[in-house]
Amino acid sequence: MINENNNSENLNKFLHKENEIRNVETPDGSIIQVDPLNDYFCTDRPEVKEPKNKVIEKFLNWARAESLWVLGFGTGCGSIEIPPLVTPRFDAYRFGVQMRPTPRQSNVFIISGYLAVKTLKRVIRTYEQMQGPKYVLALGSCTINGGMYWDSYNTINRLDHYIPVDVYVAGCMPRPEALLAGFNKLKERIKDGRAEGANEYAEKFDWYKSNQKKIVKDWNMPDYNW
Amino acid sequence: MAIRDILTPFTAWKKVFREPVTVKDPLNDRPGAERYRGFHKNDLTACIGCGSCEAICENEAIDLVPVEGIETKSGDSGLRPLVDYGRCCWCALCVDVCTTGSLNLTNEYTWVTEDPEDFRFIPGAENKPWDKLEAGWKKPEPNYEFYSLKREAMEELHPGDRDKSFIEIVKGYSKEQAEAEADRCVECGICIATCPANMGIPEYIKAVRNDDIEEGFKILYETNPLPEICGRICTHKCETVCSVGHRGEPLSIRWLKRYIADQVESSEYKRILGTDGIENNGKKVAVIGSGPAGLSAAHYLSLMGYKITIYEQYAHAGGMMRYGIPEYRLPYDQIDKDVNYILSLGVDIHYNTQIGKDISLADLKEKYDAVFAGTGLHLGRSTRIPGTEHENVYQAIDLLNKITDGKEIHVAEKIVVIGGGNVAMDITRSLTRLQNQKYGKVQMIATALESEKSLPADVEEVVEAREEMAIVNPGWGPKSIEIKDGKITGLHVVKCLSIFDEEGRFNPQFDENNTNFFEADMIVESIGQGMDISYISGDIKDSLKFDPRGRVTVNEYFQSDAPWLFIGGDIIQGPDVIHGIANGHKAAYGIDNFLNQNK
Amino acid sequence: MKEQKNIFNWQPDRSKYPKVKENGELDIDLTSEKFIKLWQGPNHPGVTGNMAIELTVSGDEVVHAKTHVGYLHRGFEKLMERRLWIQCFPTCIRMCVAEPDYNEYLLAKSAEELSGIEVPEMAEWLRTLVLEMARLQSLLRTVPGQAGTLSLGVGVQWGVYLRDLVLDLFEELTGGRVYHMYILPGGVRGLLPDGFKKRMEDVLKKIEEFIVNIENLMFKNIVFKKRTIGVGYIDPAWVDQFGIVGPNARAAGFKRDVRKDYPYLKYNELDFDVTYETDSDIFARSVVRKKELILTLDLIRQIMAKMPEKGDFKAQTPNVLHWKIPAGETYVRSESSRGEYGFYTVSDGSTMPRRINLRGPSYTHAVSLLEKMLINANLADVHSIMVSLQTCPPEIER
Amino acid sequence: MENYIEDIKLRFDVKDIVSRRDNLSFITCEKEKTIALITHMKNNLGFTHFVLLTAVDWIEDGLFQLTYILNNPNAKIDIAVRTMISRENSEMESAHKLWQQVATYQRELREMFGINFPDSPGVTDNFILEGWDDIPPYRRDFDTKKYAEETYFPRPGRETNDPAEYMKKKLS
Amino acid sequence: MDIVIRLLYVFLGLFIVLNWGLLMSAIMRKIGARVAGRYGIPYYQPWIDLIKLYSLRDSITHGVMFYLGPVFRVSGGVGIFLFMPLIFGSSYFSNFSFAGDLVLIMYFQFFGMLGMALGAGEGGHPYSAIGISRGLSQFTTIEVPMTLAVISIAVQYHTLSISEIVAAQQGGIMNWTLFTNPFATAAAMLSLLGAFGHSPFNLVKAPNEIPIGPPTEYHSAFLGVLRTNAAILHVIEAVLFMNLFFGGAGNWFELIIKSFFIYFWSVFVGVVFPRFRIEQSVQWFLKIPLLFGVIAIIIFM
Repeated sequence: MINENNNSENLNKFLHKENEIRNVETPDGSIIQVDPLNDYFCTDRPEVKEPKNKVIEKFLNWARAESLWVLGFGTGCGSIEIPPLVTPRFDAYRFGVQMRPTPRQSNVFIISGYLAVKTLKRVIRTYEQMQGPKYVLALGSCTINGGMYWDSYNTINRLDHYIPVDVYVAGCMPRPEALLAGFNKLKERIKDGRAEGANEYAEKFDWYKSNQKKIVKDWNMPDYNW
Repeated sequence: MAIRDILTPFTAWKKVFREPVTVKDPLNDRPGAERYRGFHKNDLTACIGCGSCEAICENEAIDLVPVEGIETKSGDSGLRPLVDYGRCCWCALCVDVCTTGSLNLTNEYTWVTEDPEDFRFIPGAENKPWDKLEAGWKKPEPNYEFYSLKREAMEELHPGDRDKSFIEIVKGYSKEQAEAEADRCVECGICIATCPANMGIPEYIKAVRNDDIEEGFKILYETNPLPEICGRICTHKCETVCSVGHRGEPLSIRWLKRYIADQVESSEYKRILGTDGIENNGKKVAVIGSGPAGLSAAHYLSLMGYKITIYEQYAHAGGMMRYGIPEYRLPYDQIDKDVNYILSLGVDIHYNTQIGKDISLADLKEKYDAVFAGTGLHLGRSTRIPGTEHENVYQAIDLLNKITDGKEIHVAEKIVVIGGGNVAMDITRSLTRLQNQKYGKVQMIATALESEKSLPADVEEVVEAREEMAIVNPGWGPKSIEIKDGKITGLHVVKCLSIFDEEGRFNPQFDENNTNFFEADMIVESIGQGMDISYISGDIKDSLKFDPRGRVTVNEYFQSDAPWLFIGGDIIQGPDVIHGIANGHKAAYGIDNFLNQNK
Repeated sequence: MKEQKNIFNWQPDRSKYPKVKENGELDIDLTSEKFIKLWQGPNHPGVTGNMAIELTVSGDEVVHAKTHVGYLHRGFEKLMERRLWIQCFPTCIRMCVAEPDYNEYLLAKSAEELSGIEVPEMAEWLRTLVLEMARLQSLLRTVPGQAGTLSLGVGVQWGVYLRDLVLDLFEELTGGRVYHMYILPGGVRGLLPDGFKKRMEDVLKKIEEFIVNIENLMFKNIVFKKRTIGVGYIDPAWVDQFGIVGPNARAAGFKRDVRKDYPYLKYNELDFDVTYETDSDIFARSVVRKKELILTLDLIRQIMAKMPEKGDFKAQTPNVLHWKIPAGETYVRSESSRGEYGFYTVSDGSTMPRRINLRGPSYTHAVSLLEKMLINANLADVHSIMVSLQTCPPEIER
Repeated sequence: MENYIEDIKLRFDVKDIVSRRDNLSFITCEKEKTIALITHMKNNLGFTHFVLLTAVDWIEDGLFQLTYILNNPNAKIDIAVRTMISRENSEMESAHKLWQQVATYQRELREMFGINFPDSPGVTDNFILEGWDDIPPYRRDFDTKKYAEETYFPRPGRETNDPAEYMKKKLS
Repeated sequence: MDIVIRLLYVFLGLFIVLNWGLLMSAIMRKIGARVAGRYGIPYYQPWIDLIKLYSLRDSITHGVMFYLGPVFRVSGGVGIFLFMPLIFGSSYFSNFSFAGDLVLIMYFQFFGMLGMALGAGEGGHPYSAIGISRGLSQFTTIEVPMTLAVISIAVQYHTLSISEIVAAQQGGIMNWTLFTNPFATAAAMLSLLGAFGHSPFNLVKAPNEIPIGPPTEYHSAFLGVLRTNAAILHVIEAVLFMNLFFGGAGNWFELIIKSFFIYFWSVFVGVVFPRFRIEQSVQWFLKIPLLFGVIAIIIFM
């Protein structure tokens, strides 16, 4: 857990102006305080979950690494290489990589390339719905520094500003083999205990939120499933 | 029917007995295809850092950065492409556009890392596992180019038509030709630094392409006040470093310059350049010699508002450009076009006035605020072999001078020219014309110390000389001139093995056993020119410093140790028009600085 | 809707519900709490790519549908306005990841048409080959994909494997696996590698075997028939009204095929008939696509046989770094595996295009048509109706 | 092709007729008559297939060009109808009654160019963008590069050198 | 026998059944993968998946029923197990089977489903709710032919005790219910297709449409419990059918072989057929299997 001091320090450090807490006058004349970081957002803050003791954690990490459940959410063009990956040619199931249809059951989020702002909103939401420890695999140039769409008004340039990323795979788009290499790297990282993206997200939650809110201007979501 | 529809799907089960088609070890079993567009590799020694790859990259994925161990030199920017794999899309347009062919893609495609900052690298400079790979995308062959590698052919007079007359050989580009030639430019700008005058070459080529002659003309005059002249006889060092020339023929930068200048009527000059009504600032500068350096200095100084007076020893302006270069290469009316414009800026010129004889340097110092001396190299050098004192042994520079003035000169039936430079070719070709006019045939041998490959003359000069039936037979060192009965019969030569010793000094080695004899009744020496700076004398001379080769020491603005005296052009930099122009331009700034400091 | 005569006709006729008002709107009150709103997508394994459908369901029946796109919007048309013509090529191919080659071809064709460049014969053949290969790899995914939506995953896996073999051929020929960057203005980027024809033939043989297998697995499958016959009916009257093109129109009995109607490249030298069906339901569309697959195999064999061995494959263009295309506008089209795929290109005579607009078949299929078709559909059929239209969201929003 | 153009010329005041190919011509019609023209083409001339509707921003002239491309599937020809509308308060009559899909095109044009089509169903709904508060992005005066650089944190640390400038600096 | 010993054997049996269930699911997935032309998951994958699921750090909950759902489901599965005689003639592995155990088992089959319904409903996800409503309606119709088949057997053997039914089938393969009462077997085996949730009757969790139906919101340890239960349930359902129709098992080897083939039956069909819509599958169960069930009853009435 982050203590209060740390929290406000973080806020001051990373806050963009439009996300500062401020007083707003309502139509009927009363003054209310608005905290953009928390007000339009409906889940609790994520919490840091400390790893268990070393030996057990090592074993659990091994199990986590060998059982990677990937969310079937094709966010960009890289998702065209996911079907070859899980079908006879490359058969990622051999390596413990399995596709899951719902974020609740998935541990690995493949950001397959560019993210339009509209998708980013859903990606953040989906990422937050996943259960930790969770990992993010970023495919292609677009997630690193904008790639093809570096000057587009509707795609983000750097994924690591919005969600923590574990492994990057170069390519536009990366071949399934490169993706498998990415999975190997991810496994290595998990087994080393370095893949603590979920905790990082919780620690720097305000920073991430502030970045996210800077570009996602419309936080309204339908109140049914999403 | 329904039963069949229930049963047939089960035939799929026969696949269960087949071996799976899965790739066993996908990470190692599957190299990319022969043409696969994987990661970049670059041959750093072949690359010249022209930046075409950066220009064509739609993602701004390529930066040009300095690399340790790569020096910036003429024709090589010293920069190398850095690729950002956070941007790259592996389209390989950079490979296809590469002017040297050094940049290629390999068929390696796996790069996985946890740190996104890793994905920037300089191909070739950082050891990457794929640097050694052979397979991968290379520029397709043949006939696949993003820009034409072939020059637009320049129309020239047929050798048979030109070898009797002094009519200009090169006809110049038409509009279509010029635009097509200008279109080949990749706008790298490698040429700019190589050009002594740092002309904005890509910009004026762009102006040609856009058919915006006035803009191009303005760009020319920013750095070069003699475009008509330079457009014809510039030594075009720019073309030797042109990046397009690495795989094909370099751009005809010189002809494009000429094209621009040719398109503009002399009456339009002032309007286009906006040089009407320059305010005079009341200061006066004298310029000695109306060669390229002097004219350039006069031009830029008068644009700054100085009152310029030029002292010219001959009857016409132009210096070596007029008196050293034959008319078939540089017609006199084109010299006049450039010179007249400069004179029209309010520059006074005194013809037939030699400094040191008609007026002394000290007088000039009194009368003017500053003096620029660009007197050039007008003294021919002699080989000093036995027999050179004979009357039929001439200095090329004197002959050219006389030809220009229209004086009758002695033209023998058999002539040998000693020397392999451009001047030697000029005199060779001038004399072939005269021989042709006089005898109807050519018996002309040009010989030089240098071997065929290292001839200092321009290649086209040599080629054209041969087309005009002169024999160019290089690689021989003159030994002696045979004189029988007071008449020259020929030249003994001996094979030259090397010219420079290991330390790079002039120290020719000969093979004494391999000799030759060129028949001749007239010999012309053209092995270089010397300067005559006898006009610098007395106190002034004492206040100057000289380097071992007798040249006056000047600072970067061509200011000598006598602060009012600026010296530039051939007498400082050696014979070259464009250097002279650059010197004059720079000296103009120097003079401006000097005079403003005094204020 | 077409009457089903066999005993397996369990498609209830619900076309009278919900009632339609006179102005064309549905006579239902979506705000009454009788209906559930459901979002399918964007994070949903069933939708064809990153898009969403907002469904209002009454029980299992959809009463209102709305397509939401924009999740893949990158602003290509804007980006290309600030890129050189040559730089548009790597950019434009990414507009549709399933068959990028049509983008390359159409942009190259537009540029050539506007600037009057003649393309060498060899390049025309190679372009035809690449376009047919692109269709092949796309169909290998979508033909079994129709059954894949109904959880018949085996066929999909076979198909994706064979598609991968075709991608290998692409890799050999073009240097790219998915994004080929093969067609450039003036021609293409290379000849066939050695032994390519033989390897192509090997793959084609495997695909023929696959077609037999998929015929047994899908088209003679009782459950597949029950799920698709009579479902997702497109009224032939809608074809012009909604701008339906390609296999979707052909399944409704319209023999419209750009390859035949407006022959481009070498299609007028190839011998083929337009495939069509008349039932206009999901099954008919699947059959049309299967026939297309067979036709594509045939076309590739014809191309391979008729193609010259060697020749110039690229005409010299002006220097691409500052290529100005004369001012003018044009519309060029080609037949992608989804239907008419066209580029409307405007040049203002500068080095960059003034405007490039893509007319993708999904633009009409996935928005106005899908919204119409889903009304009265069963919730379980939504996904297969969507896939049967072969929608591709990136070409809607670009 | 000529017959169709002649027919149109008889009834409508069209200009700038450009024949791009045998089967593709561009004609320009004034704003008020455009819908009438395409209605006529659809109903009487057999141009039943609507290919596309899009806009081109001629910011220099202060105009939007709307292009309706219509196709006659039987005669196999296309005619593109262009019409110029003012960039200020740009508005155009809706054509959704002729083809239902046109409503989608109009929704997009409204969002990306800011051209309004009153009466077009759902024209004000978000189509592609969400929460967009800048000028419509397809307009020429919207600078996407500047916007992207200000908004999306490009990864820092890149710098490049112009070879010409660098060499001048190094060699002089 | 001492209750403690008995319990020990029950746990031993549970352990074997659980591990066999996990292994069997891996084998089945590998076979399915083989038809598609690939290798599929490693044999040990289900164990790792379970360890991982139980060891996830986050596990958000939607309320009490969300917890109870998997618990109900497990009690359904374990409940069937507890009253199911595994090995015929073995007093150690006959668990707590008693005279009327068949009825109890039929009840437990439904119990798990209901528990799941409650928990998934609490999850709040509309897809869960849709899945549940589909699941319950399909399961109800599955039960009809199944019950008819069971009644037919009960009438045939005049008992409701599984052990006795198994005993009645001993003495040669021709004594199996499969041959003595083929219509009941057919009805039951067809309804088994629905019970195992493979195509064409898996619209309940259709991952392509309603991402995976009832367990949409279940994750981490909850999902681990559900998966553990599924492993047990698959084996135990197969064992039930083995006992009722295929002569039971005299030893563990026989049990493994027979349960494997019974489970394989649903995979065999599932791999090559797409799925029915819910009303189609309901109609289907109410047509053909029901017909068989009715015939089976009529024959033995």
